[in-house]
Amino acid sequence: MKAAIVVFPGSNRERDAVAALEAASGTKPHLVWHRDTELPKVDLIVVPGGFSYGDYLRSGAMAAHSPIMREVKARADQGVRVLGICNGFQIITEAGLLPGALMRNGGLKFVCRVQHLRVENTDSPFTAKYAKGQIVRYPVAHGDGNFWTDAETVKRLDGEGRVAFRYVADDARADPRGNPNHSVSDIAGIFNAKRTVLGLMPHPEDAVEGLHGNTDGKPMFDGLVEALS
Amino acid sequence: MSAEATRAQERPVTLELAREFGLSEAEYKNALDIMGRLPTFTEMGIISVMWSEHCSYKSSKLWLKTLPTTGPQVICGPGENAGVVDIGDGDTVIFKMESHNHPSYIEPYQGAATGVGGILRDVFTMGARPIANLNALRFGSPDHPKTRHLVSGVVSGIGGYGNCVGVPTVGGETNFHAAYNGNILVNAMTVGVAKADKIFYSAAAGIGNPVVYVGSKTGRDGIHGATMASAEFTEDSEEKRPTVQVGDPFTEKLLIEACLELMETDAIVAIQDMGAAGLTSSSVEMAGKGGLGIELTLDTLPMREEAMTPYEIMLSESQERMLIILKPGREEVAKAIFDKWELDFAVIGHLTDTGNLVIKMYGETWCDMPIAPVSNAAPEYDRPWEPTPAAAPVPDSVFDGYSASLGDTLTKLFACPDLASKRWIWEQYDSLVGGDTRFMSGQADAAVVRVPGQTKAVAITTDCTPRYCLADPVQGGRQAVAEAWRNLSAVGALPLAITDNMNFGNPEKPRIMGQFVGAVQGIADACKALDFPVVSGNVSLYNETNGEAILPTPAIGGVGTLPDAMIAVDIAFKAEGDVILGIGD
Amino acid sequence: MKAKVHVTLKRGVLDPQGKAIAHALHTLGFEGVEDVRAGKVIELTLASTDEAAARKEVEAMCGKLLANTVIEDYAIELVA
Amino acid sequence: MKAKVHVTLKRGVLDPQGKAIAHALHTLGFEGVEDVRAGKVIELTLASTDEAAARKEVEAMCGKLLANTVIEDYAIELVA
Ligand SMILES: Nc1ncnc2c1ncn2[C@@H]1O[C@H](COP(=O)(O)OP(=O)(O)O)[C@@H](O)[C@H]1O
Repeated sequence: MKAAIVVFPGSNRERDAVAALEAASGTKPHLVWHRDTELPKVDLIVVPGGFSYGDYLRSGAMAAHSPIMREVKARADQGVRVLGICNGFQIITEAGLLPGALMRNGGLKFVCRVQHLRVENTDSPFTAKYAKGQIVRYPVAHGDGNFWTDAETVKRLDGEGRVAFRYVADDARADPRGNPNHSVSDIAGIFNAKRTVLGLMPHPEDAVEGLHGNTDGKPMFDGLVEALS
Repeated sequence: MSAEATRAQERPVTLELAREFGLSEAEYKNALDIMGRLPTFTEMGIISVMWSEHCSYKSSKLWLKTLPTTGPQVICGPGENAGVVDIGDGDTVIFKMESHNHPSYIEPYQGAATGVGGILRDVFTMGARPIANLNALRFGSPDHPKTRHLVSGVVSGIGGYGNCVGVPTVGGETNFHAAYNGNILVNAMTVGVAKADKIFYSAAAGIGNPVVYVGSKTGRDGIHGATMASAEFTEDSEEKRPTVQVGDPFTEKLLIEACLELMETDAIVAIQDMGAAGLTSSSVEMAGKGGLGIELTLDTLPMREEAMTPYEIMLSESQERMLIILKPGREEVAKAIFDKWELDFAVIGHLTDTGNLVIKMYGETWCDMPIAPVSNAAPEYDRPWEPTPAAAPVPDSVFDGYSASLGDTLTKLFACPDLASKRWIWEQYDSLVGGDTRFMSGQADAAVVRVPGQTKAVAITTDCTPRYCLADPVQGGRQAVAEAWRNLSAVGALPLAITDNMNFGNPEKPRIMGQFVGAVQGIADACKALDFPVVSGNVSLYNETNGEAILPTPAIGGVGTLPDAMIAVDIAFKAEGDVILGIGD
Repeated sequence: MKAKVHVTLKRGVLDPQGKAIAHALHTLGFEGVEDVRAGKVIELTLASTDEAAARKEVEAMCGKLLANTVIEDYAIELVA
Repeated sequence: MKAKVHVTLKRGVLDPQGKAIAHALHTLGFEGVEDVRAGKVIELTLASTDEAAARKEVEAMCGKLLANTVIEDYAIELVA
């Protein structure tokens, strides 16, 4: 599997993504600087976490309008898999690859903790290695993770199997206390209609080795390698 | 702006002006003697900043010299931007702790945020990639009307800055005590790693070499901030507000990446961040350490505001700026890197053999001052001090009314703000970015962070128990160092060295000076006994409001190393039936 | 020419910041506060001196960057 | 009665957000943007119907909570 990671001024989890992808695939992903207008030919594009442009104005807004994102969109249209993590989720959502918007956390505070999630759909290369309904633990670390869309869209996303992950409480139940940011319907991550694009707030790339105390994120990268090699 | 307009804004140089700038009459006379003439307005401003407590350490220097600062592991001790310690295989760990107490009291979010920014620059300026931040915080009583606002602002400011630059905040400590009601303490620590053969120092070299300014533009931020940090608070010091700066962590992140990229080339002779007293202290220190002169022409310096005077530019404390001496002919290489990261870059001068600081602007010379004599003449005081009298034994009656029930006592202890969980603080800090965090806040006695790309790790802790230091500064100083040592050992690390942040009241009071002297002595004792040298540090004095001093608070930041991050041990009991051992006296 | 762009959350979108401010004001004893909404103002200094052209330009900026019309409304105010 | 509180950074205080927005607008081709400052608006719905009383109340809210007068200025606009 060949992967590219798009780096914006202010990205800060690109190294984490490099490590996770390299461990899973055995090849170093390309780092693509935001001012490049050309993307190498790859099977997967990752938009990593961080604070692109300082998260000023709205998280992800400025990066979403940079030239490289036009190229990312074009590739996504051709079916290239795109994974937006945290700030990357905000960026691809602002760029229109996914519906809805990411707002300030309901508690108005940045939240960093290990979070329980339920895998809602396994019919994608991102989630194929999980079982439907499986509870996994990924860290979250964000201030603007409050996913919002209108009730009708939530229903549609659910109906089309496009909710990838939901926040749950530590005892695996749906519980407002399990939701770190007050996102609508406890949504933590969603797919596009073809399930070739995934955006999620939690960080699977920070749960892939013993040092992290948790390897629940590893199946996502293993699944991608298996599907895209 | 013109030379005339600048002159129109200047005030005559008199003893009265010098006093306003924070100098004493003796210091003013000394300045006249050294210059051999009446200093210009710009020169007076520069001298007053160089001789401020904050920059000159005039009250503390004598005592700091008594701390042990060497050892086989020490590559660079105090005197540079941060301390450098060997961790084997050609790797080093570079770290320092610094206070941002006064600004954080005035504007908690920005004060704390810029504190984090400043300490990060101290560390990456030496060539290190920052891998961890910690913070040692002291607030007033929880029921004081200001405390809630201060805590919430400081914590979100530390998070706001650290999270954005992508350096994990992995630990710290937080105490509450009424003695900090009017003077909170915000001490921030950064730890970075660098290759031993890729460390950058601040001493300028090479007559004629270009002096380069990079980073954010200069505004009128914090002019005379360094002297504010050296003055005692009164009720009306909130009037001094505009001296607070706003931090831009996004620019700092770009600055880190750009500087580290430039450091990969061989273009740099010397580099230093513009911290307190900005361009003044960076240019004077760099030239001074190299025994050279420096000539700056400020017209091309990137400015954010219009009509700035040389005085304002030299004293501005705008954040996220660095000063670099380049090898001749490397300007283009360097400029290309800063262009890539979209940061300002300007050649603003060159090194000379005169030994003088020369400042030109608008076609005129505003400062022509001999650096060494002014630096060397920075006052150094042997302030009178009184040893702290032995504390009276605690009478048994103190325990009257305490329940004998262990359960009740435990509940009481859990509820005490100093012992209560600090989760609500550290959940606001990104402790995981980088993917190298083994233990963060709450998991173990010290934080453990793997050296990027390697198996080995560093362990880091901050410690101090101010009430011990109040009762007995010597024992309190020893205890803080010993606790740092124990916390590092407890995770399985070999303790290497410490940084300290000495927070005290007004040193002109013999009682307070005695606390300082005692704490230094205690730290020195413990460091010697444990082979645990001090490699960097910071002093914050005059933490008093209306004559009420804080508790003596010598915060200790300890660093150790482990050959493998995975051998580190946390505090969680692992399995039923495991044996519990208690060791020690 | 100067332009002020006022960006507010759409009706129906929950405003956690406004809610938090309202709560804080109540705690401070300002009982008479019934509702709070938090928004942004972006003040632009433009080279353009022509009002119609300026408005069109600012409209375009809002559509492209300044507001996220999924959740936000905007209003433009020109100041000569 | 409604009140709008406009909170802006004091002159001379660095506005990292405004700086970044200006930069992004230039990148998007809006060359005519000379300067950008970012501020906040807080819209309050008040029980009070008396203009003078309302203004006094909002003044107090600004001083206590809504603006940070160390680095920010504020302006109050009342809408009946
Ligand atoms: N300001 C802070 N920032 C980050 N972590 C903190 C802070 N204050 C306390 N902590 C964390 O909370 C935990 C408990 O702190 P403390 O009671 O001082 O522990 P100990 O005495 O065991 O070192 C530690 O892991 C410490 O790192």
